[in-house]
Amino acid sequence: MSTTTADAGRTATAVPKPASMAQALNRALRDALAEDPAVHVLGEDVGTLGGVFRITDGLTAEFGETRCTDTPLAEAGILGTAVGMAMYGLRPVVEMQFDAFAYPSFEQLVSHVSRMRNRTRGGLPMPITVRVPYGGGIGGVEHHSDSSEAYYVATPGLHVVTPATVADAYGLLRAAIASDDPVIFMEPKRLYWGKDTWDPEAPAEVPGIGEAVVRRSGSSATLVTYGPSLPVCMAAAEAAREEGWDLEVVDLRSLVPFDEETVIASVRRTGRAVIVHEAAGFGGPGGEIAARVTERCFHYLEAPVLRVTGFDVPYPPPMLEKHHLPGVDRVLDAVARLQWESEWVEGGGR
Amino acid sequence: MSTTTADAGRTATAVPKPASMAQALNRALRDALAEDPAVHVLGEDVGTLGGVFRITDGLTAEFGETRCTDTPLAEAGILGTAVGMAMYGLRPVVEMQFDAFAYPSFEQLVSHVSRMRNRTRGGLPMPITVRVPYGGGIGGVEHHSDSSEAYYVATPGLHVVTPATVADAYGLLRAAIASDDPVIFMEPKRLYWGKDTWDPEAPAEVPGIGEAVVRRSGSSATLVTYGPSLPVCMAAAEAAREEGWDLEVVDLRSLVPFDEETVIASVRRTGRAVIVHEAAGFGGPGGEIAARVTERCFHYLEAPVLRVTGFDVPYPPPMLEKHHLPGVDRVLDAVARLQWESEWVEGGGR
Amino acid sequence: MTVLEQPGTYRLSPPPAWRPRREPGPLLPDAEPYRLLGTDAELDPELLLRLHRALVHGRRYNQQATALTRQGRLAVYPSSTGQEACEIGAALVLQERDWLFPSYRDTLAAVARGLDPVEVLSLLRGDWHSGYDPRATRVAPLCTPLATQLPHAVGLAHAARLRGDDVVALAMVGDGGTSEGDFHEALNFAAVWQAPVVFLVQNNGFAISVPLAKQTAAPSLAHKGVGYGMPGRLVDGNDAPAVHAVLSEAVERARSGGGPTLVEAVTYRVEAHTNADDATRYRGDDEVATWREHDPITLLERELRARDLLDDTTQERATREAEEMAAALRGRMNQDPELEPMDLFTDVYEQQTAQLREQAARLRAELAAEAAEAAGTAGQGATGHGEQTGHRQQAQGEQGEQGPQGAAR
Amino acid sequence: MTVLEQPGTYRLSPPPAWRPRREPGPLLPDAEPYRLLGTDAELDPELLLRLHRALVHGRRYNQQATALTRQGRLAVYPSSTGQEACEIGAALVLQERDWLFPSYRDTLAAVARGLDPVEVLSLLRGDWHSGYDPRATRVAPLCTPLATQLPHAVGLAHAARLRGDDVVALAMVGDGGTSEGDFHEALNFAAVWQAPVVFLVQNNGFAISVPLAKQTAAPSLAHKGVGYGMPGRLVDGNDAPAVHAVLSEAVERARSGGGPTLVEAVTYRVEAHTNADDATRYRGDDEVATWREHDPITLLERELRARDLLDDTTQERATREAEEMAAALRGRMNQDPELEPMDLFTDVYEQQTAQLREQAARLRAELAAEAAEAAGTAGQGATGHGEQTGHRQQAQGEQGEQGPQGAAR
Ligand SMILES: Cc1ncc(C[n+]2csc(CCOP(=O)(O)OP(=O)(O)O)c2C)c(N)n1
Ligand SMILES: Cc1ncc(C[n+]2csc(CCOP(=O)(O)OP(=O)(O)O)c2C)c(N)n1
Ligand SMILES: [Mg+2]
Ligand SMILES: [Mg+2]
Repeated sequence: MSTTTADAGRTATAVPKPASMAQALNRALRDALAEDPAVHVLGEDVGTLGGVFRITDGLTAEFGETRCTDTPLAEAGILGTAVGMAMYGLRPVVEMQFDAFAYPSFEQLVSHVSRMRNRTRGGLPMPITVRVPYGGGIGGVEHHSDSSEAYYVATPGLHVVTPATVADAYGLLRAAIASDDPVIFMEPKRLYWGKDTWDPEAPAEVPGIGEAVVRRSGSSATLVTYGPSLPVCMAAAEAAREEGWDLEVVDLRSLVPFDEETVIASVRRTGRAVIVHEAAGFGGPGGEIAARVTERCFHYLEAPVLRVTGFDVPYPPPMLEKHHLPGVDRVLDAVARLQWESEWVEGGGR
Repeated sequence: MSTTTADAGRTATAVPKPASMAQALNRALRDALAEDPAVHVLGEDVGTLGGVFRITDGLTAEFGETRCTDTPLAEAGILGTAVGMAMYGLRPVVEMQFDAFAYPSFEQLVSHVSRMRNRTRGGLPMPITVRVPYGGGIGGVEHHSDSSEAYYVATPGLHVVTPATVADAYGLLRAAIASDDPVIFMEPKRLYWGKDTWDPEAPAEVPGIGEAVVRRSGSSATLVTYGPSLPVCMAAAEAAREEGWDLEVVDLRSLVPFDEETVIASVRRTGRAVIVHEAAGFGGPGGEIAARVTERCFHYLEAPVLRVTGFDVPYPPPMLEKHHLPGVDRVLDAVARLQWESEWVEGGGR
Repeated sequence: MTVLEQPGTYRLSPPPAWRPRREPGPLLPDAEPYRLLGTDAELDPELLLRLHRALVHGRRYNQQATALTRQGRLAVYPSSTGQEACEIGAALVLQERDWLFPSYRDTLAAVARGLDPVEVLSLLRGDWHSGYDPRATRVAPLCTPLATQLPHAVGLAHAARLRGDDVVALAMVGDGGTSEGDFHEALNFAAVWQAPVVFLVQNNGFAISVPLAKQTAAPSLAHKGVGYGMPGRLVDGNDAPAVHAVLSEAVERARSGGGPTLVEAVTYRVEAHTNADDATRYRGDDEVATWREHDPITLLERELRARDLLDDTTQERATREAEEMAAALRGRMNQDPELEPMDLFTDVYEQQTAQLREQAARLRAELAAEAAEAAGTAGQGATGHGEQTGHRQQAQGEQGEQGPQGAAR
Repeated sequence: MTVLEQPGTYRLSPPPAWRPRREPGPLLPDAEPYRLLGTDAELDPELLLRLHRALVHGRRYNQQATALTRQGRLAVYPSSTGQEACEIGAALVLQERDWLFPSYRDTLAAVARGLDPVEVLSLLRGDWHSGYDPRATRVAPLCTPLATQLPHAVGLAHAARLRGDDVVALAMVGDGGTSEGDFHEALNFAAVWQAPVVFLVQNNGFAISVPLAKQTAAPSLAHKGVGYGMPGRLVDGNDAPAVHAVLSEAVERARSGGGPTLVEAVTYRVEAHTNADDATRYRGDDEVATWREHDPITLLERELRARDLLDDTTQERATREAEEMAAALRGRMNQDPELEPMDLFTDVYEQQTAQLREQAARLRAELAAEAAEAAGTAGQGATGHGEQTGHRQQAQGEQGEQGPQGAAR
């Protein structure tokens, strides 16, 4: 990359041009800082360095050290002080350096951030955005590729949002920062550098937090997905045409709130569904989605809802990750298992 | 209670007599300490006090301070030092004082305990038992009644075990301590003091970790449950007779490994299922179970698998908890929604 | 000036030119806890009498709250009997605009700050989590997970400073709580940011049953300050004017930009950990007796008498007022609190999610059914899990949402 | 004797009789980092030469590993160039039975301990997580989550002591890592249990881009020791014999039951954080240049020359041996590692769960299909996501498991 994120943002232009998700996120932070003096960015290396993924590039230079602050190296401390800042009316945007490095802040998140509004009867809302770069596929070594969303999804009081497009990266991050509720904003690392046509000077409006979007219409079956698995599903849908399947792809965009209506409408239409995510299957978000879809679409379903997910193992080392990550083939295999033949063989045990 | 736990254990007798889950757990720890010098109990107040629930009562007196040790007040430190002890060949049994107070140790659990065996190719197994008193219904104030199992279930590499009977409390805890894998041993607080006929001198063998048990046979529908919700389901099954339903109740006993075969066999037999747990529904273990059961029982099912769970809210204050906890009525309501009429009304939207 | 505002000054030089980044000497606590009672220090009589009255009230409040547990009016009460000088000191040194961050043991500090005692006791009564409005009272919710409120205090103090407000945060924690990682991270952030915050450690000798020496091997807890570059101060926690003086100085330092202070108050938890605890399991009466002789009220009264500041009338008045306060509290706590089950669903999010709306509707229906049943009960005697066939009947309307047509299958 | 073995000695007495629980003085670090080079201390010539050879090797190892990242042979490499004296010192002071707990930056310490460098580099190469057997080598897995390995070291040292084994654990952490809660909890446990463990903090001035003064306001990191009741020692981390001496003494104290020590070695990270980092974003060349003049190898060679212990021949031999080591490493690292995708499922649990068996079977089938396809590819040129209709066909056999009979619906 020769243009830095900051440069790209500063160049005024009316013509939409390719931008990366990293650039859109940077721009969202910049615009939020500029518009609202209550917004403060804090985290490890977010200042001079601009973050290890350069998402905060240029912010300290532009807004000063007190608006974009390098903290001591302690995630519970970062989130805990953010709670205090929010108590005083600020809107902290916290960066966790990697998925697995958010774990030290888990107690603050579960015991305080998620409950503060409720326990104080609305007295202390927590307008905190926690940015968590997550997922694999970037060749990261151990502890750098976790898909940790299941933990957040199971915690009442949090919003869990994850963009899969450049425009959503901007729009959803702005919405997260503007939200008076705590938002876990999960950034799919491997989509950081993918470019899309997007005009940083006129960022298009996107649907808000809690609205799923049908990224591709289809009639044979629905792929329900989010974040890093959206491109996989789009590619699978493309490839499926060769096999005669016309797949619909729903991008959830936020896991909490969960847009049940959009998903259910799609599955009722197609009668079949596969849920795709990178997080381990067992106990992952896919189970919840499958259960919910099934409950409300039972008699519309031609086959059980299937899931294609990461295996139920610790995230593997980079040289093996391709075997772990749900790819196009695995998605198509699952689609194939959606009982397309009208008669089906009587099953024995496994 | 006039007999203390320790007394009850020491009184030799051949006749089975009532014992509480707390007594059985205490006995299991005592027997494990006596049989294997590698077993060490550690936690906050586990020594002289015998733990706030008295589960470790008398252990320090009997085995000395180095076998049952009061640690400094730091859960990450407790679990982290247990990791080191396990690396040296010991078998630590860690007590977390309450569910929510295990959160500070979350990073050690996820980043180390659950992965150590895998990352070292079996070189460093983690025979650690983490005892977590969990769940509500005991009038506990904020942060004392969490059902945190969803977090553990979503973490590959951990076993998640939870007894619902006195005999299981003993048998499963012994099995957990004997396991070379890390076990999150979740103790349903509100069952601690319930008594059952159980002979502490001849603790009956119970099925091992990973085996579910059918606690009540029935033909109309299956209730799938575990831990604190087992008694609720048993009572519901009893009450359901009056409404003409003959319910089967499956006690999972361990969430990981998950005994798919027992559950699936039951649901295939009955054709209907309700999953009952206290943890919040959204992202809770019930979604996983429902998804899995549906996947493998799809054409056997007369109705979608339903769930009865805690609401998706922070655990409420004690005076309101009865409204939150899944009770007999809510279970029966769900059973009633299992589409018993052969014709069913065409549905509109919600 | 915070380090944030002085870029460039923070580099280590290579060892030949190495020097400590600040002088450690002034950060270390004195060799003995600071004490005023029994010395001939000049003391403000008005302050002494104010402290006395507050201590007497505080003691009575503790007794009354403990009594309320026996009557089933509180779920649990962690008493601060014997530690009143710390609780009162913390409350009195703060200005109205300052913030207090109490732990679960510090209801007395909140009450002494002027909060409604019934609201303060909500958590322990069990009708809600935080019974008062933190922004209105500038008292953070009573905090149960140990030491977790300390970083909140730092963040709030930092935020106030960034906004140019003259606000100090005072955070309370126990000796046991100092072992938690959050204690460490909070103190470190506070010192690096030079946040206007005061940490008050009440070293009452125990964390439930665990005595101090199993908690730390440090010379004192105040010695932890130097590791953060923060002054550590040691004070006799049963010497009310000393606690007041040390905390006042720390608050003043914080307010004037001098950064955070760690104060260790050496005191003793005279009662059991809570009403549910059995302290005889882990300590003897002798130890308790020794400390009872060092009781904060006794010590202060001795001093007041010695200085001719307290006569029987004044003493009796304090006692009488305390009795009145206790009676009022008792009276109000003997009322059943008003409960609203639907509150389960309010304030989980700013706007209820669709899922929560649905769950709320379900609970509302249940409550309505229960109410209807209760209304009918007098005549019919039905109890238990609702009417016999109620479940079957009730479910009819809800079915069929899962499919287009029965025949379609 | 650990505190566990002395019940009764640990009570606080009321303030009138208060005294520090141990004398703070001896716990505090000296005012300056300990230094041997450039002094006229008596030094063991053999040790000096051993250190020199190890430093030269270590530097070359760092360079080679960094070069391997450019060739795509390592996913990432965090170099310890400039910090070799600390890495080597840590390795050399340990007995075979002792344990080393390295962070991700400390591959050199593991290599200097005698481990196979290719195995040590597994994590950073990406073929597996820990490439060596920790029990066989008594080196814990390289640890990425900061400071989290410190409590492991404490637990292991404690366990060894309980078993009566004469084992010391040495744990390494960076200046940034000292801010984490786990650092605090580990040091506290170690001191309370008097565990035979040594904590070596390599203060290299930065945590990635964050300089020390944004990390702590303490006089030095060694000053943190007193807050745990543990001696804090400060050493010039670029003075190899000084590092060796201070660590030896600490290891000796631990071994003889004297408890843990916190050692801060003041050093500098001369290279970027890793090959992926751009250090010019946060520091100037001047600072780096200053520190390069204080290079551990230069300093040691100057001393050796001054003491007539190093001639050109010896120096050349060290360089030549280092080159040989580097060439061998290069050669081996240029081989593709053998990968076994099915390893994903081994050692997750002692026994595979039913779910994992099923998932393993699925991957095995995929691999077989891929292999078959690859075998056929040469002739047919098929690529992409398998054969065109492969998915439809393949799925046939697996269906029907979900129901008793199609007709039954
Ligand atoms: C994180 C956490 N772990 C454990 C507990 C359970 N617990 C409640 S009070 C207490 C002891 C606290 O001791 P200390 O900090 O000295 O305060 P004190 O009770 O003496 O006021 C413990 C272990 C808790 N509340 N939070
Ligand atoms: C818990 C955790 N948080 C964040 C990170 C990301 N990270 C990796 S290295 C690093 C800086 C470490 O600095 P320091 O401890 O001084 O060690 P050094 O790199 O200088 O050797 C950070 C923030 C991590 N590895 N673990
Ligand atoms: Mg205490
Ligand atoms: Mg560093």
